[in-house]
Amino acid sequence: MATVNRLQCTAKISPMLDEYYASMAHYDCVAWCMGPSAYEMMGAAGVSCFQAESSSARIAGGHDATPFIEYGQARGVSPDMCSYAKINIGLVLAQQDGRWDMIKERYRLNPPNLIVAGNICPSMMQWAHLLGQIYHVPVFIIDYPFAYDSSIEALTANAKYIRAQLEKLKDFLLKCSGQKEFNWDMLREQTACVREMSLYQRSISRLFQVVPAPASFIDSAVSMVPAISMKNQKAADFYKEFMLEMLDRAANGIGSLDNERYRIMWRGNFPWFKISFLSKLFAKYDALLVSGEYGVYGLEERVGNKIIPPDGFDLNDPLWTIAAGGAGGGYIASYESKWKSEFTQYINGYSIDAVIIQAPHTCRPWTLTTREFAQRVNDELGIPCIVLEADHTDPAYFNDAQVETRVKALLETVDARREEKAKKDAEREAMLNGEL
Amino acid sequence: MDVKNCTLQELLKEFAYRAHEPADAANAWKAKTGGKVIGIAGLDVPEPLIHAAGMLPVVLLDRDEAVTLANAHVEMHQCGYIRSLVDQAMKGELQYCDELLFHDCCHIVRMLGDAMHTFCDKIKKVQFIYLPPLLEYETAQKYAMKEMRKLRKRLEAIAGNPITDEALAASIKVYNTQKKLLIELYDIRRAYPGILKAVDVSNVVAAGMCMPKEDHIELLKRLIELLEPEKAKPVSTAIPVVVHGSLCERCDDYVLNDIEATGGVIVDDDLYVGSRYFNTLYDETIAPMDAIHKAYIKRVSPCPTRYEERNPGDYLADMVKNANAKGIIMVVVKFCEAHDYFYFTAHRRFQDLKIPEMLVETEHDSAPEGQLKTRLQGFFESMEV
Amino acid sequence: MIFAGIDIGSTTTEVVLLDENKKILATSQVLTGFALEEAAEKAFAICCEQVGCTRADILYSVSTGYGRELVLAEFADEQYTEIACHAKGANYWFPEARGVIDIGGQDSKAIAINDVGGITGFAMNDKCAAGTGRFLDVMAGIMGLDVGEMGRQSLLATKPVLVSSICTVFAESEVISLLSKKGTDPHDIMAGIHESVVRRVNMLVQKAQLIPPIVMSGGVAKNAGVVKAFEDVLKTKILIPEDPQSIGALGAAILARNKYFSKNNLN
Amino acid sequence: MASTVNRIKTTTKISPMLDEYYASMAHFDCVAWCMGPSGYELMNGAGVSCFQAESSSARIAGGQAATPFIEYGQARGVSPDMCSYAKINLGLVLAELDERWDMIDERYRLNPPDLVVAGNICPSMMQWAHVLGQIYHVPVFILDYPFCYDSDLDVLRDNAKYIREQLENLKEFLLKCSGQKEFRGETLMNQMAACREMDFYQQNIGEMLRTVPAPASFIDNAFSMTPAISMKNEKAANFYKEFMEEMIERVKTGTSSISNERYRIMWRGNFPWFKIGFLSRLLAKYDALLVSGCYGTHIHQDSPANRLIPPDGFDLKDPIWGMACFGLGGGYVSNYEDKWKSEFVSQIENFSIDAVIIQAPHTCRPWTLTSRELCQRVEDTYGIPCIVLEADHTDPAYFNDAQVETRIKALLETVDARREEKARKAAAETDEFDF
Repeated sequence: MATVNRLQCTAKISPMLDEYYASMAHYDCVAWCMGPSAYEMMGAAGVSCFQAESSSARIAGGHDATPFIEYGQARGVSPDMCSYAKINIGLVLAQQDGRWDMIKERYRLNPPNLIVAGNICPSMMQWAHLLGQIYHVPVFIIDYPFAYDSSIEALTANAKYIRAQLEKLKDFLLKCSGQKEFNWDMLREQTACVREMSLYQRSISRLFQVVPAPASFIDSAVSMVPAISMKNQKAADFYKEFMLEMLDRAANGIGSLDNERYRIMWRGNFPWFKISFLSKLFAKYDALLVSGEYGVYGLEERVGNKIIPPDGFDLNDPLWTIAAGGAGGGYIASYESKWKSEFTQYINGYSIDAVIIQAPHTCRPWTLTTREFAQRVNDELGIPCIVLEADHTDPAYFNDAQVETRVKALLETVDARREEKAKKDAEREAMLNGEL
Repeated sequence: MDVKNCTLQELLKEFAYRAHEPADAANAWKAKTGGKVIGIAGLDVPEPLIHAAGMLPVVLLDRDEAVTLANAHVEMHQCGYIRSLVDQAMKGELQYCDELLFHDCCHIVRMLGDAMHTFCDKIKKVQFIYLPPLLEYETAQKYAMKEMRKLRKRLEAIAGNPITDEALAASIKVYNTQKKLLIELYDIRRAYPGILKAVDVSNVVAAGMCMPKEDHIELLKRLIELLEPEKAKPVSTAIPVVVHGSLCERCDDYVLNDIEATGGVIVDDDLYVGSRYFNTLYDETIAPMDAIHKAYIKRVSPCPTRYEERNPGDYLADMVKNANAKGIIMVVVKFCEAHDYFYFTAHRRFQDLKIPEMLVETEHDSAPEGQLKTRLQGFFESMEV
Repeated sequence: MIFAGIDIGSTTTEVVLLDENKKILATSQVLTGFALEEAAEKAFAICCEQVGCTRADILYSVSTGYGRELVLAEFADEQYTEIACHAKGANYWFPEARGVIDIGGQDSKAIAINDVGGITGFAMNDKCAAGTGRFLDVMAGIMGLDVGEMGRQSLLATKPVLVSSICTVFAESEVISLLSKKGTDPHDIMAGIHESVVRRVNMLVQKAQLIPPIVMSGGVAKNAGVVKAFEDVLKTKILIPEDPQSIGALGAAILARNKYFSKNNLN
Repeated sequence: MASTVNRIKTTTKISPMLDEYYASMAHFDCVAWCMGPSGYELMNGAGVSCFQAESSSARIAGGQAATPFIEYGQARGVSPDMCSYAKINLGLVLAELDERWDMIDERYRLNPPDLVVAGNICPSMMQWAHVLGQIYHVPVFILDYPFCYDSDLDVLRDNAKYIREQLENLKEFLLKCSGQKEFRGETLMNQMAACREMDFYQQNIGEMLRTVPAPASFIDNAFSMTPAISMKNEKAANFYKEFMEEMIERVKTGTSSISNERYRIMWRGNFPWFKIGFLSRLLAKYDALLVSGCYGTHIHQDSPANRLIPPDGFDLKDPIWGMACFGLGGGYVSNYEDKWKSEFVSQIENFSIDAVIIQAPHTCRPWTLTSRELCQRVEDTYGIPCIVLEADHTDPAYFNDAQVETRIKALLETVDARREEKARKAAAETDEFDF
């Protein structure tokens, strides 16, 4: 039973975000965004952006998701829809019906003036269309082609396609906000900040390799938001502080757990409503999440880095930077590049003892092929791996007891393999000492 | 050839042939036994392990022919042994070896072995044994022992049969027999200066490094027999000297000949193809693995690539004294870096002890013109006053 | 009594005739060329003519130089190295000398000698041409001068440049790039060249542990630049015998005379 | 047109920082001369200060003062073919023994050793130490680094254990020499903490050199090795932190090391320290920049130390184990394939390299051997032009300005030629995604 030693700086996240959102209030043109929708460009075009998924995650995190899910369902929203969308739509309907009694102040929504969505999964595009219909506002969809061919040439071609769409998005945003000129300086400045952030985040993910890990991967997952939402110097400074706190721990051998015995990689997004349950559960068994692809930015296998070496940034051409970044991530990546970008690169170097793949019930792109991956982790890397059926924001698909059993079993497998190895080593030593 | 009835000249010719054409003997042995041939580089490869596995160890020597193919791969400022070995490999002259086994007798040789397959596709990955050079450090001694056990396992795998302690003990006996005969031969040379030309002695030893030990032993016995009558003849009046050097290769014939053509006679040597190869006997009173290990750490001649407290100059000074020699000639193979330090230390000691010493630097396939002779003659002239 | 010494070097062949009192009767110098016998024949003929004798009148003769063995049968009773002969020759002119520096075409030697011209130690360069006459020839070629002229001009140098390359080939391109550099005085380069030769040979001097007074023999002894450079490095006056090329042959003649005496127990 | 060079400002702090450090070492009255990886981290904890022979030789060469010492040694039996680090040192030592103060500049004077420690990683170190031991009649300790011909993890662990045992013995040896009773563990711990911090900054610095255009030159980087090697304290760590922050600032604002970066070059091997200035000017003249190399940046994923003690080879609970594992990494003791991986692949694949220069030091044969194979392999595997540059780390006799310039110019011309060819090919296929 290890005790958890969380990073101090994570406490700063929510006040920092509140401050940021406040600073956005003066925009009178709000875009609702789902999926990768070129957030960077919004400010420069006089548009503030509201991330639908973050909002749903926040609601789930506050254990307030179920009522909205059920409210929507009663009105024809399918239970199998992406739970981000389910919550959001349920909330929208409740608001439309003036059901303020069931809506906490902090979840209230500012109706959108426009909607932008990135087509990376079955939901985003349709979700946006549906909202457009409800609010009678213009919708802009950015299409991200499926990167079945991961050759640089093909990826570059895709990036050019995306870039061309971003040019159109720029004009669309200006039209909506009524702002004359697109503020390139602002965008460049942001891009520079994002690059600085990416430098720190790369270092942070490397610091997770340290044994014992100076932080829990959950710390960094919950710290995604500043990088996604605010893209300014404040955010950069936050990650710098994050990095230095980890470094200081690494340099002095201080770990996130006082007794780290199992290092685990987590694949997939998190059940945001069970974050603390999970970290307590792992700590109970001296286990720690130390890596995963979710929310980590700018590592080797990132497609953008291949198109614009080394880190996907072209400060003179921010749109190209955004386009390159979007040309091959997560859902739209091919099976093989997923294996590299979401598995091997977070296993090699991280001293991983076990891998957990989260298969969100309402996110089928994530779920498909998870069993193949699990098998492959086992066979090719010799690391025990389980698939955990859950969900990112729908509590209906999470069973505490079941999860604990699965995790416990996993760690027992690790023990078994360790004993096996120890036996082999002893035999070898005996041979060398001439005892055989 | 008919060993029993051959003349001294015929016998010496046979040694010369065996010394220069290792492939013939190796292939003949293969044909006869169907066993594997292991080409080895480095004085400290524990040969008896190979012998005991029923395989034939052949020491890879430099070949006295111009390096051609290798020049494209190995710089001119690598030692001749390295360049010659690569050249032989590329010319396909090592094809008779089923495996190559390198001991890192120096950092360059080990790197060579490690990269051999990249120099020429005729060679597959080379086997290694790493024996720490720190002969007097207990930790290193233990490491060497473990490494030898590892090698034993690997050799068993290659041979396809286990290496029993009995077989190993037997092999050690064979090696000691050869060593003792060579030691006897050297005693004769010290007692009767000039009884054999230095070049002939070099061939005798070289043959023993390449051909099957059992056959070599037969030739040696006959040689010692044939030397009996020679002892009656008058001994050389030239200036007796000791030769040291050429640590991984055959000391070039022209050096030995020039020494004996300009007023000197070689009465003892500390050469790789010479006393260094046989002067350390295996201790037959202890367990065979321990005997091999002991032979490594308790060697007779100091080696520039190993580390011992003793000053190499003292060892050589004693050799000069015991052989009643008047001076020593240090043959340093160019670009044998470890040897450069060894020489420097010894050189200073000779100066203290007032032992006349001359440095001869040799380079593969670039024999000097008159220069060496002049220097040697000058050296001997200076010893006359 | 007439005794002869013949020094067959790579470029020239010298013969010296002595009488029993070591008085020089005749000296000659001819180009060696390819046919060593012819050169020897010629050199002897010139000397014999000076003295008015034939080779038959020569009681004993010693050959030296790199061709010493090849002419042994025909022209000499015995052969010695240049080292032994230069030692004796230098001792003839300067009995007080304790060291001899001989820079030949192919090789350079530093010889430590005693009061009777016996070798007490010596050092000789390896195959590399650096620090030999050949090196100077090559460099003089680049400067477009002959060696002697380069020697004289180098004396005008104010601050010699450092020629760090050892290998002749390397040094060649180094010197060329020095020449192409603006503002470098060619005289300084020449002086640098001489210093580089001297630095090399000085290593031999150190190896053989030479102590003054030091004699310089061989053709290069005529190169004022090299001599000066040596005097600067060794901080001592260099003794130059008259006709330094013939020192080898002279030494050989002396050895011939001594050998004959000891063989016939004369003195 | 030639580029102007914009050096990293932080580097100017190095020499004052080092001077200050060496001054602070003065109070130790037991000095160890070290050559090769000789467990520096253990010295201070055992009351011994360490003098790095190679650094001193490099310094002398950097001051263009090597030749006289090399020749002085040679006249006394030091071979011209010895490692020039050793040649210079031995020449200097002999000159001091002969009291030839006239030829020794004040700042090169040596402080005779009380002991000598060497790491056996090449043909020189061990024997060099032996020679010094004989000359000064002081005890010698050799650390043996086994040749990793087999990079199987178990074998590597065996070797690391072996090195660790030796380090333990070294610790005792040092205490015996210094006469200090107890080994100061916390000194070692603090050093290790500082080392890990440095290591982290250096990784980031190395990684940022990947940025196009590169914010610094690899020469800046190689230059800044010394604090990491010699100092190993918080001061040194702060230096690298500052270095890193200057780099981040440059990356963020797109500031580059040379005004017009047209060729990105990887340098393999150590540097001719006496020609550093010449080289960086020469390269800038042709808009070329060294952006990567294996010298000075010891860190790479698959280095044995990182494999044995993931991720970075540090074990703060057992620092000596960490040191031991680190010892397995060296360029000389790793095998050919590992060399290829660690010294070439990881560099070329990550640094947008246009050309590779392999320095083959005349007096460092372990570096030199196989350099031509590696050169060919670069060409074959990556289609990147590569040359082998025969030079030397500290012996000026083997460096020829004119020749080097010609070779490098030719190399860059090859790059141009390949680019044109590529452009021609690209033009041939029309791009269907130009909107």
